[in-house]
Amino acid sequence: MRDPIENSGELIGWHDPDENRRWVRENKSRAMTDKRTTVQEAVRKFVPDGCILAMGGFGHIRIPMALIYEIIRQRKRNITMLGKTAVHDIDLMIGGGCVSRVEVAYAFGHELRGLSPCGRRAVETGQVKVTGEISNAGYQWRFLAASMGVPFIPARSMLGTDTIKHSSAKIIEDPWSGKPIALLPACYPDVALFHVHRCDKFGNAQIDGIIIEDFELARAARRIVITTEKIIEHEEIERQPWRTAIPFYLVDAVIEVPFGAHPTEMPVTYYFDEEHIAHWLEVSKTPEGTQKYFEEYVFGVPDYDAYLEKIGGKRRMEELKRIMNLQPPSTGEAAP
Amino acid sequence: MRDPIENSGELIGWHDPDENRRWVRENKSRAMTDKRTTVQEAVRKFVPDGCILAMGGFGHIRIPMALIYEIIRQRKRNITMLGKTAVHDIDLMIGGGCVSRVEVAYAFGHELRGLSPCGRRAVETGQVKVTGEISNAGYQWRFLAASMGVPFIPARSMLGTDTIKHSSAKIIEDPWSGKPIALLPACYPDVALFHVHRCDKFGNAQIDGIIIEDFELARAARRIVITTEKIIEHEEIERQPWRTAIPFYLVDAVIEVPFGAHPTEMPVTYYFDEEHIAHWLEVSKTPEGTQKYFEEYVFGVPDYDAYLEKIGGKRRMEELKRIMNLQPPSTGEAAP
Amino acid sequence: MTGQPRYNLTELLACVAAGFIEDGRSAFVGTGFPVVVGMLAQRTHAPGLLIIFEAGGIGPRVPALPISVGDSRTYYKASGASSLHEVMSASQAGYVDYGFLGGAAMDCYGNINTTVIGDWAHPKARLPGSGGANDVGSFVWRAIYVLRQQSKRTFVNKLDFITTPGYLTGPGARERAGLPADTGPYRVITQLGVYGFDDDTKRLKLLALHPGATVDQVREASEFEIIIPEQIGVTAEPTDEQLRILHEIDPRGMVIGK
Amino acid sequence: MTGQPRYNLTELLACVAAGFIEDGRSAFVGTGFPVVVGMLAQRTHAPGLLIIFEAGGIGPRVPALPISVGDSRTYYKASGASSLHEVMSASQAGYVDYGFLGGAAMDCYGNINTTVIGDWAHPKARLPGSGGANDVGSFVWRAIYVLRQQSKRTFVNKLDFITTPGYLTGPGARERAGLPADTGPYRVITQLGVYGFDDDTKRLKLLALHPGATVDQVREASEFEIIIPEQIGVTAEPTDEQLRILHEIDPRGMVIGK
Repeated sequence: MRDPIENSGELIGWHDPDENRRWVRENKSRAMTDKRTTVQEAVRKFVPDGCILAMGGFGHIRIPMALIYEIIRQRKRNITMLGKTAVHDIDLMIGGGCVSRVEVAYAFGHELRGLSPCGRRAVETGQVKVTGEISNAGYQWRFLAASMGVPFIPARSMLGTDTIKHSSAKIIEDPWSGKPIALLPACYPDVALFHVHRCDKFGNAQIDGIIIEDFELARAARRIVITTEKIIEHEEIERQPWRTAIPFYLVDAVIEVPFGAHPTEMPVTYYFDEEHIAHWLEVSKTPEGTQKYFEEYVFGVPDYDAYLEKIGGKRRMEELKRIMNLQPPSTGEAAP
Repeated sequence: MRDPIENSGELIGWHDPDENRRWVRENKSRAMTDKRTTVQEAVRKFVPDGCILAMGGFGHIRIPMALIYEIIRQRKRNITMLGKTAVHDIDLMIGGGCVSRVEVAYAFGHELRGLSPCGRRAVETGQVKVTGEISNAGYQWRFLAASMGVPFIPARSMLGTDTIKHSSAKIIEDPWSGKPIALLPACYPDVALFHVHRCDKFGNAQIDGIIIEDFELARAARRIVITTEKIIEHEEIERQPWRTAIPFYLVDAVIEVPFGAHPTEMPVTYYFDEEHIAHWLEVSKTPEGTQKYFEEYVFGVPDYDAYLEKIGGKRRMEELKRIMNLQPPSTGEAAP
Repeated sequence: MTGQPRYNLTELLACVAAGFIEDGRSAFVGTGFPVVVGMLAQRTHAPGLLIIFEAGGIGPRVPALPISVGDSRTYYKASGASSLHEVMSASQAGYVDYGFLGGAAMDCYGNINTTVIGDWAHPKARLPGSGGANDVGSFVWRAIYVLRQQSKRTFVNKLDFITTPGYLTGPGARERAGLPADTGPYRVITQLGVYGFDDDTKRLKLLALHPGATVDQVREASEFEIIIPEQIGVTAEPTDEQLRILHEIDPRGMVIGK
Repeated sequence: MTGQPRYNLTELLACVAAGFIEDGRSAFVGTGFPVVVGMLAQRTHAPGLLIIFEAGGIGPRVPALPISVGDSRTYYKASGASSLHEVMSASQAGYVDYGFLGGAAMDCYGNINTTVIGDWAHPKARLPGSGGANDVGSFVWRAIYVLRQQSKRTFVNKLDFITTPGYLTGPGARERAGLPADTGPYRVITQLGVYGFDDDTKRLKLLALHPGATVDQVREASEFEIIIPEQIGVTAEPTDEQLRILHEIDPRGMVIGK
């Protein structure tokens, strides 16, 4: 068998499976204990400076914004961010000076809404360093490897491109077909943050809509913090245990944060706050505007409740719920 | 890199990923068409003599018995059975003379109920050949590889044992840690049969309770036949699309068969028919008894409805539902 | 003819792209333009088209244009709302026929850059990276590119970065690299015309010109030489029916208004 | 003492096995005896024990003894009802502390055979194979064996087939084979006593005798030499409270009646 082809991307978040098993044995309690805490305490305890961080959700979907604002408020520094399609989250955290490195599947852009002024400025001036490139499926499968406790997962994408050359993947010959195949190294984030629809106080979490990468990510990360629209009784989990997307023994902290994904979308619950996202994209065109945004919405408010009041409070959130619920089939007769 | 260590088990169900992709492209329609048919027709069309066959469910759980009886009735021959924990299903099909080969994770036993007289007789006399050994997790991950369209999945079990020596796995050095790791080859069954709780006429299927290996198996098999307790409207699928365990484009045939798992368990719906299972274990101790069983319950009845009548009809099925629903927490006060 | 033209460029491109979709097949769509193309195909000649979104939406009846790839509208009245793992696996396993891609720049083999302008370590401009594009370009049977600003700056001799594979360095290069066999870019649609790839060289080849466009314009708007065959088609103009449906799909002109 | 003995062998073994379970840990349990052990531990000193079933049940309040590994009772009032992939992955990743195994025969390194008696290709007796046993024996931190018929036929010099790994050929052999580090059989419980494995040689070592059993009986009931240390403990007898709970768990004596 020929030697594997190495690539030049920095290896982020990999551990020898035996080392990670030992860490799990010593640090993850299997006891079903009450894990409720506050956003402040969870960030203080589980998001240290210099950690490798990943967000549940995807793009502008189900992003744990209360935790992200708190990370900025606590002025966390030197975070390595997993850009597993990281959009609004990474943009704000870069603006807040929290992020120094990022491995990129997708970052510095807001999909249809345009590119990120803030994120691009940071990477083009060298404030933020890109450690390597990967694809969305590639990241997903790095988490799959970690969730399974194996050192890698094989994949057939990225081959032949500069994306793989700047990744931490290796290429071997498949011993059955003899064809080249990429091996994607496991990625164990130090901490992953999720916002979910429902969760009991032990951490058993339910998610409606697409689960995106959260199944694998939750099982890959060493520490997990969950914010939830609602804390439910354990009995509700017991009634349909097959709806549990994240079981309690993976979870380190649980916080009830209604509307905790604003201004991103909470599937089937409330829609994007397009006005607020547009506001951010506008003001973040300059460092001064970015700073002013944080003074207004992060440093200038004591907590997430006060932030929600600031962006329009209950009335605004009800509007966003209404937009989500409307979703009329487009008839061409009338604009929604 | 050292050459992989090869093992002696026969490679069952593996295809070069490109060859399988081509097969999928040419043979699996993506159109959402009405796939309802009969048990007779589905078995005739999708379970040819000599095929590689796997069952959804596990052990005595959610086994598509109507299809299995029909396979026996149609006197299918030379089937290679994937013993991914195959219990009642393989035992009957061996008794019926349908199976000539089996790859074994678990077979020839009925868990707590004892060993399989019929299955053991067949393998000890050479009527049925064991092609290789594997573990339950190993089989699961062979299906995972196929479901992902990759040639193998790495795993850390079986290493160092005769189980792996008699498997089709290969052993390489993990190019990151340098430690030995097993590569489990993808397994694409020719056909997999499932019994589910709910399914629309297009094949979108919901499963309650544990899904066991069915997520991966359904995505690994080339052909899929689904029997369902109930055919539901597509609108019911649309209401909670995140409950779809098997999406329609994987499915080739759909048949409504209430109580289609008897005498095995349909999770949260009806319990094992212990009396019937015990009867089979008793009569299958001799070839004559086995033959008599088939004459009575398979060849002697035209179809599954008639079979259900024979085993006690609606009254018996209501009893089994009641046993399932009871499930009182054990108090020690009274036996259930 | 006086007054407003009957259709704009986006509408033309949408109709052309939809025309490449066969019925009873499946397509990966991103947000924006590709959704419009998929919905147009569904409402005209390909009602049995299975639309799949990268983050997990499977077979939705898209009620209104989704803004994000994971938007609830991507699994509204869907057959499945699953995961990136599920749909990427299905696509790696050969279940997805079409995928739509765009990009900042393309070379003659259909390789695409969406990562950086300039040097990777010290970029002049940093773009978002692959996202799911590399996966789509690696896995789908027929990738369709829509690049509406064909010019010497977008059709280039050498890319700063190959984010997503086209035919890499030419015939057989994808297979030699380990990518799934028989895949690759199928059509490239720009403001000037429609392109395919030459069977022998896997280099870009003009297939048809849009109404009013010329071969000289095509040649002029590319750094590399485009193969110009003897026979060149002309793109069909959108029908009134197609335009009507486009306005039904996107009544506010979020996509087709651009 | 007259009349019936206060407890039978199964009850003794269940209490001994439960004693090895620390609180706040997790255990893979199969059907039958291991469920009884897990439930007993939960109802005595280890209320925080997380019980996991191989087919997907996570943390159930088991209402009555399940008959099959996938029985609905394995996820009755559970935290999760998932998949073989989920629980096997969790266990491969180090989340599962204990696992219970049995077998037809064992050698001095704790390797187990549940596959064939005689030659593999032409077996005298065919047994069910690994099932999940190899995975449990490979992945859990501490495997606990219950082999209630210790004899020269079950404690053998050479197994016909190594289905599930013990310490393979001795110290370091598991790691050299690629199995997860620091795992392996922890305790072996038979009708005669409790065994561990010698740190230096990884060979079976007697730790404690059950009430009434002797070292001679232990030696006699093994083909291989068992390490007999100077200090040997005596197994504690089941308390009345433990027996009461066992009868609560298994009122019909499905398991403990045997």
